[in-house]
Amino acid sequence: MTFDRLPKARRSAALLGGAAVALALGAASAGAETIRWARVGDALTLDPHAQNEGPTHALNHHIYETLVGRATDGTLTPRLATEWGIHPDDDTIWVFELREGVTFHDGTPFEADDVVFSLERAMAETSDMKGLHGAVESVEAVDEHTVHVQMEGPAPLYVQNLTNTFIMNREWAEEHDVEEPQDFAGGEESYAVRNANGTGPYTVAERDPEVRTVLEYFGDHWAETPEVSEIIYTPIAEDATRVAALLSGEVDIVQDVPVQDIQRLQETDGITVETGPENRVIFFAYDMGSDELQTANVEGNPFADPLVREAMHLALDRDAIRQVVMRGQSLPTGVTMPPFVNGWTEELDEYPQPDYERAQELLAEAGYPDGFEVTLHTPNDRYLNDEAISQAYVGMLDRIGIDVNLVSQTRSLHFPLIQNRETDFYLLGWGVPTFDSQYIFDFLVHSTEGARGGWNGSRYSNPELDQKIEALATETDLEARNEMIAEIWAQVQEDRVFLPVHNQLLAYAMREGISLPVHPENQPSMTDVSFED
Amino acid sequence: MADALLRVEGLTRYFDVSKPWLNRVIEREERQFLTAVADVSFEIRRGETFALVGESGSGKSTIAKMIVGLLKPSHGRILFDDQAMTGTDGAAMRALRRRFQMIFQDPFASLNPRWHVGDIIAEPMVTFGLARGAEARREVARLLEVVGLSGSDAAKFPHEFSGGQRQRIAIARALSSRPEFIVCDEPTSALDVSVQAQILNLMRDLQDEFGLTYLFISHDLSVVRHMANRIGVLYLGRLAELADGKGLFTNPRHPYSRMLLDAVPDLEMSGRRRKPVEGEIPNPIDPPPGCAFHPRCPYADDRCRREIPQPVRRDGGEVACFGVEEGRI
Amino acid sequence: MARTDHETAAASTPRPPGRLYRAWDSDLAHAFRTSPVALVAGIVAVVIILAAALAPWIAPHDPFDPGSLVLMDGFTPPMTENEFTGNFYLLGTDDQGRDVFSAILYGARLSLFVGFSAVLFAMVLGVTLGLIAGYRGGWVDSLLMRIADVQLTFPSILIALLIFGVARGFIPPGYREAMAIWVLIVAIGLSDWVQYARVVRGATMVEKSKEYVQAARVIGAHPAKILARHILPNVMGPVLVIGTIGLALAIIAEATLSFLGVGVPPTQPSLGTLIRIGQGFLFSGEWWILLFPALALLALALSVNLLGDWLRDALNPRLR
Amino acid sequence: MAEPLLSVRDLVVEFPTRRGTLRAIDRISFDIREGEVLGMVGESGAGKSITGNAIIGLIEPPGRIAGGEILLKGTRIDDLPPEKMRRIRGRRIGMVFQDPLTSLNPLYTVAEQIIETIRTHLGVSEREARERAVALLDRVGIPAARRRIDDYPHHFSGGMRQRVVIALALCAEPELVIADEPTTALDVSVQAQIIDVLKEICAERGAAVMLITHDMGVIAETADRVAVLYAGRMAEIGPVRDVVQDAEHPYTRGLMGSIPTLTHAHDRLTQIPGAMPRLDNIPQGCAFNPRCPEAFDRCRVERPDPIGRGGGRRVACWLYDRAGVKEAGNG
Amino acid sequence: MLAYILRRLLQSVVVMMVVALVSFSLFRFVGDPVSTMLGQEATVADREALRERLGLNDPFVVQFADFVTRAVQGDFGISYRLQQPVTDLILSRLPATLELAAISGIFAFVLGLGLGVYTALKRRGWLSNAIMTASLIGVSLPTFLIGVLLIWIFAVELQWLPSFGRGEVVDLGWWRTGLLTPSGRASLVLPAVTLGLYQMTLIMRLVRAEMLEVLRADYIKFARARGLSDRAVNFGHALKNTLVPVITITGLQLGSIIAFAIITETVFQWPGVGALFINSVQFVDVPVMAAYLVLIALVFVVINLIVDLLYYVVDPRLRADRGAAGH
Repeated sequence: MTFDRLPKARRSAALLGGAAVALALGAASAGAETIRWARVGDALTLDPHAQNEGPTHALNHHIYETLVGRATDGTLTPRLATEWGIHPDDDTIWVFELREGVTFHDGTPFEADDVVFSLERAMAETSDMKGLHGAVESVEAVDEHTVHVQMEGPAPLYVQNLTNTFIMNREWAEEHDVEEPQDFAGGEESYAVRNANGTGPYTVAERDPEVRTVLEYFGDHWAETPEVSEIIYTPIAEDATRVAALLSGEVDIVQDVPVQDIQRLQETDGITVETGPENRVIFFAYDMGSDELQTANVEGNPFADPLVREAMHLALDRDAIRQVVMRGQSLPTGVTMPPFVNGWTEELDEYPQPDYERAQELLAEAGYPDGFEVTLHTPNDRYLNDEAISQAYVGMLDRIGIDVNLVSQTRSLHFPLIQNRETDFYLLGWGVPTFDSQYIFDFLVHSTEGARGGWNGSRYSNPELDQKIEALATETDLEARNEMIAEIWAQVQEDRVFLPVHNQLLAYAMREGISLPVHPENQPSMTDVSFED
Repeated sequence: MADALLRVEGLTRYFDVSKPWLNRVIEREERQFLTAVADVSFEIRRGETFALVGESGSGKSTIAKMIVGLLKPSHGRILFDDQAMTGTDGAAMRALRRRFQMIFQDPFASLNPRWHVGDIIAEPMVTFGLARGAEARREVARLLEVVGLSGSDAAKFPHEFSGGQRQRIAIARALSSRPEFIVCDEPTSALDVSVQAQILNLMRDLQDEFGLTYLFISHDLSVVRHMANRIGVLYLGRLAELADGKGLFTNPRHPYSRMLLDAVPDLEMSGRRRKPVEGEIPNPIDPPPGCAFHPRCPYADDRCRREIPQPVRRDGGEVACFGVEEGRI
Repeated sequence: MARTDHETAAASTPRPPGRLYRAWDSDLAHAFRTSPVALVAGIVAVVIILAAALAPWIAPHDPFDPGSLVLMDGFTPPMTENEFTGNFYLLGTDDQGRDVFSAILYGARLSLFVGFSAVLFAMVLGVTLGLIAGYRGGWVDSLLMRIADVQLTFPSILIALLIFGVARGFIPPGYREAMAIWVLIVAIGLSDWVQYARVVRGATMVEKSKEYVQAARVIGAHPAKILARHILPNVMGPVLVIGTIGLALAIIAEATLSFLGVGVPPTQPSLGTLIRIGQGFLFSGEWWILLFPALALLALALSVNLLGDWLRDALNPRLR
Repeated sequence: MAEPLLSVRDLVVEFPTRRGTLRAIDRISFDIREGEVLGMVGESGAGKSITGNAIIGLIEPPGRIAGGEILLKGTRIDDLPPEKMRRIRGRRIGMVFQDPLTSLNPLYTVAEQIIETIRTHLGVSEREARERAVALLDRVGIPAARRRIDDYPHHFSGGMRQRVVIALALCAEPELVIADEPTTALDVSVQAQIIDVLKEICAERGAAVMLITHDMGVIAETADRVAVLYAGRMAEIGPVRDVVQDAEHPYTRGLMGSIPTLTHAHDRLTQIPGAMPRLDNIPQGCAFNPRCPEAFDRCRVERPDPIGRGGGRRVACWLYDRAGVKEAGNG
Repeated sequence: MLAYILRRLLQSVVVMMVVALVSFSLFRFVGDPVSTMLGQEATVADREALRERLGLNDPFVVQFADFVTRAVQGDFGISYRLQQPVTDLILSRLPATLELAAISGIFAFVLGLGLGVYTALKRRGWLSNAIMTASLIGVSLPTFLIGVLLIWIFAVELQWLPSFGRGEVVDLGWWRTGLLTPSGRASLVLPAVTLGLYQMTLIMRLVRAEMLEVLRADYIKFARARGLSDRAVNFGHALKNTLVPVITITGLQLGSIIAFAIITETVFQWPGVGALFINSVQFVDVPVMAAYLVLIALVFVVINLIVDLLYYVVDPRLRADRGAAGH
């Protein structure tokens, strides 16, 4: 009665007749496995510099490679660069030694010039990656396998910015007229959007955006041969459908597993779930800098009062959110920083237990014995259970008398509110691709000016702190730098600039017999997949 | 004439039945007009019953609607008690409107099914401010009795009455604004004969009692014969013949009048062999040239096919026929 | 009841039957009393509507009061005590610790409010425009009907989505939340007026030519009065039928909009929002979060639809 | 006397409603002889059309024949299974309805509708059916029948359509044609044409006609015999001249008197007071008794059955009951 | 006839222009495309520069004129999100939606017609009442829930049918069809049923109501009186006359099937234009949204036109060319 629902895997249909069969055959199949991989959204483009966005990078990591990679424990790993470091004579130059014997998919050998070309391309006006390379002055190929990157000043952490900057082939790009990422105003499609020529472990066999992408193992890849030889990648937007596809055996690995389904999936025969923390912290923030709030029913700005902020912290029951909303799939935290990040300490991570009475007292002390009314903005399709978290907090605030209107909307409406400073109180998640506190300070803590403070919806402005943050960028003495980071965090925590909630746990569900470790940036690589007997 | 209550002069009405503009351009067609009423003149004297007879498409209902103001004439004038009704507006028109009323053909459609009978009857008097409240209720009860119903019927809905009773209600409504002139558009054609007799008798009685003037429209010659003092015969929007009641039936002049009389079945069973009527009424959008009746007329000659005959006085009436004019018939 | 005797006595003496009795004795009422489907649907609809209307008085909890929610109560199964708090809930709780039973009552209340208001809005707009178009005819009619055509070009869901977008642009940020429900009503209503307008226009054109309207025109009654007093009552039959079914459709439309991410605030979930939320728990084991609201919606929409269906047949004299 | 073509015996037709069962036809009996024209008159609601529908077995449910029998040439047809009855309809009994505008399917040409009917009943070839159809249309007076036959109904005027309807009713050569108000919807000048065509063509083919109408004039001119119905009951039946000129039933008399005539103008018309009772409110005894100027006690209690009056006349009135209390009238 | 078509075409152009204007002016309110197009590291200046490049700072009239000028040439610009020409995107997604819409349309029409006729002919039967009641379930639950429930039953529990996607597809020129492979056909079943259920109910009810009306028409009675068989009366006469009004409504339904596909496609991850639209809404991909709305309007206009022409074919009364006037 079972219908043949697996013909998609054309090339290895026999293997996919059923997982059990494949497993029974044992390791004989290693190196010739097809993985059907589903997640919520597709890569937006194959052009590696056009979109600075997680799912896009995740797919492109299979096709293109970066100079350095990020291991599942958050550390840097060599990829196209075998060694890197700051030039011993000039702390404004980064030196990269490149891997030898690497070829692009079209057979062209990989050379330093390709790195120069790619970094320059990533810095182009139409590139979405240029923010990560703002401190680069020039790139130079010293020899075939050495590249020097000249920075505007000392940039001790620059290498951290390179984990998602992919290396393209100059000739291929020139041949297809894609020397720069696509300009939307141009009106023509760029060749690189649907075609790729990387050095990655897989080549693109078939690409139907948002429908299905088939990747095949690139036989000339420099690294060890992975167990997965073919990847069929399918985005499935609906949570229920995505889970259903795994339950019905139509896919092998599901990323973005809804938290409420994790336990049930774990209990389901033939399915395993792997979880791990994501390098992303979820927090609330409030406008503490303005004189007046836009949505409050009281004059002045209650959030400017430290007592109110403290009361709000005391009202947040992180354990309950973890327990109920996140079904245990979160790490509650007291700091707006994931544990992977440089600067994280256990002390900072500690969080207070809720104390509603004290919170109410504080509010009364601050002059709001009856509380006040304010609007909380939350996205409903960006983070794990984002809407439910906000909703739960609304209930908690209600208990201390703060009457919150919850506005829940899609990300494209939510984020502009923060960027344009149109919200008093909001939920935001912050990933830290550089794994360093500076990234957080730059965007969230520094006063809004120039390239810094773009996401500082708190309107927090502390000139002293701003100076320290700026100094971080050029401080090459790592110890001194870490001390500064600790100082800044101490101030941020004291001023309660943010109301941290938790770090998300990521969950990958897969059919039994497969293992895939969770990647902190949610960019799993199918080369990491292993099949067990 | 002094005693004319209503005068109609050169009344004409056409309807635009053209296809949409684009069709006309592409199919190269002219605008099309349907002439429902063409150059009709007559007068109705105070206290008389004037009848218009004709078959479907003859324009009799269109004339009725123009007289009561439901349609605007394309040309011509209507004078009610020497006051022009076209172009009059406001208070003067209101005062005029009170003085005439209309009774319709279908007693099932002419009463609003959602209204109480009392409200239906009271509507004209309330609209014209003649009575309201308790006074109106008393008046309604009186009117109901006048038309042979019971005062308590005011609380009922129309669907609780038979066709004849409904027509009585419609008559009561018509009387409620105390009009002088009532246009009766086929008032009995939807009724059974026995009920028709009741209604016709009632209308006669009311006419005597209130000194009413009737314009009586019908296709039924025997009813017209029974009711009318004078009769106008319409054919395709034009008056074919105008005669007093007796004259038309004893001595019809126009060939169409004769034909109509012939078509009435012979209830007396006199054994009279009727002349079979030829043909059907032409399409009014595309009427025949000349006298519209010529294709069916046994006396038609070339002139009839070319020219449109104008009414000519004959025996106190008027006839629009070249045959009669020329003495051929 | 003690009054029965008195009533029998009164009934034995002939007197004009009262309005109530006439309504009870009317063909429509009789048809209703003798149709099992209509009867059951009617009872179900009345029970749900009453329960929803009386939610603040009969619901054990107020799910719209976030302060009263205890997060730790979340995911309590039906008829069971919560493992942490020991609280008991008839139909269990959802992910926020909301009592599902109360949430259904309040949600149904909101859904019905949105549904009724949207239908009313569509009805008033559609009937008014339909009356005007049908009565005036000519260019007014052409214009209105062309607008209706354009509107029909857009499916209702899209229209509602677009109206939502516009509203977001026009309403100042501070008022958006308060206005959300009204925007929803307008969005659903605006996407729905055309069918009322079309039906009323057609019926008005028929009624307009009827003689009772001509009789009113003969005495010079004002067109507005003719439309309101004469024509309107006579075109309301089909309007009510569409309205009934429209109510069911509006409730479903609200649920669908909620699925598409626009709708009522999540802190005040409608029946549709509850289902949208519950849908996420289809595979997680917390079946009650989806099942009960879905059953409530099904019962409500089905009974209203059945009533509308029955009314359509009952009001059609040709099907008697 | 030869066996009648159609014989209706004590026909009862009932319509169940929630307020009780309505008797639309209450014990009506009459015969139609071969080739004769039987007129059936009565006011609306008297049961004329229902009688016609009962004969061809097309009473709308939930209405049903609740009693009596209908015999076609001695064979009962009221209890035939639907399929057998279908073979009689159109083939042996044709039917003409009132409104020619709605009697024809607007989506089919005249040819399609006639040929379909002919072939349903007469197993002839398409070509022959078409020839017959053309001939028939020609006969009923459609000019240029061969050309017009492929037109759609809306291409014809009302009078022409009624001719088409007559052709359709006659195309399988039935023995009886039931014409239900065939001229009511037509103009005066066309009415006579249609009646003439119907009468002539039936006479030619020897088909009997049951002519249902409310128009006494049409009956007087067309029918051989006439039956007068009142409130679902037979009031009077007899040769047309007798009934029209010398009605015996007080209702018939009142009816005749209430018709205005062309020949002389009366000041007032004779009128029957009141209105025909609704079917749910038929008085006890003679249905006509509340309106009858000559009613006496028996009329209010006992229902009169038609009483033979000689010469083929029967009258349902106690005035003519020889055994009755009061000897009256010209009996 | 020609004039008729021309008039409809003129009307259609007006409708399309209005739709374009309305949809275009609405996009300003769905969100800010720029913020979703740039990564989180982008600065205010970056956003402003992109805004300028995209012409979002131009006056509305200029933007609209530009949009219309390019739209009539079939150029809807580049998708902000997927960076491909919108026209290509839509064309590549359209076959999936059209196949889904067509199949569910056929499903809805055939079943709706059959059940409608059945319930009309057997008006008082218990089965008819059961069908009537059961069919209402289809309109008493939101489409998305029906879709999810079908997935749960037929894909997860029974594992008879796929839960998502189109299965294996075959390229026929630019048309990518799933109808030619077994998996493609199997994949079509659940979405088509989900999408068609609502329309099926509507069509069934419409057919039933119209059929009941027609069955009471004089010409049906006359057809029976002529002794035509039940089959000929019910199907030859009644059904054909029923179809005339049904065609119009069904045509409009087909249009809304395409629109309602938004939800079905989302639930079943069906790679059609509806899913594309919803993803675009989230991303404020204005060019795709605009093109989609114009496409929907176009589909409606075309369907309307076809329906009108069909009407012409079916109903001889509308073919005035042979003119009643002459006779």
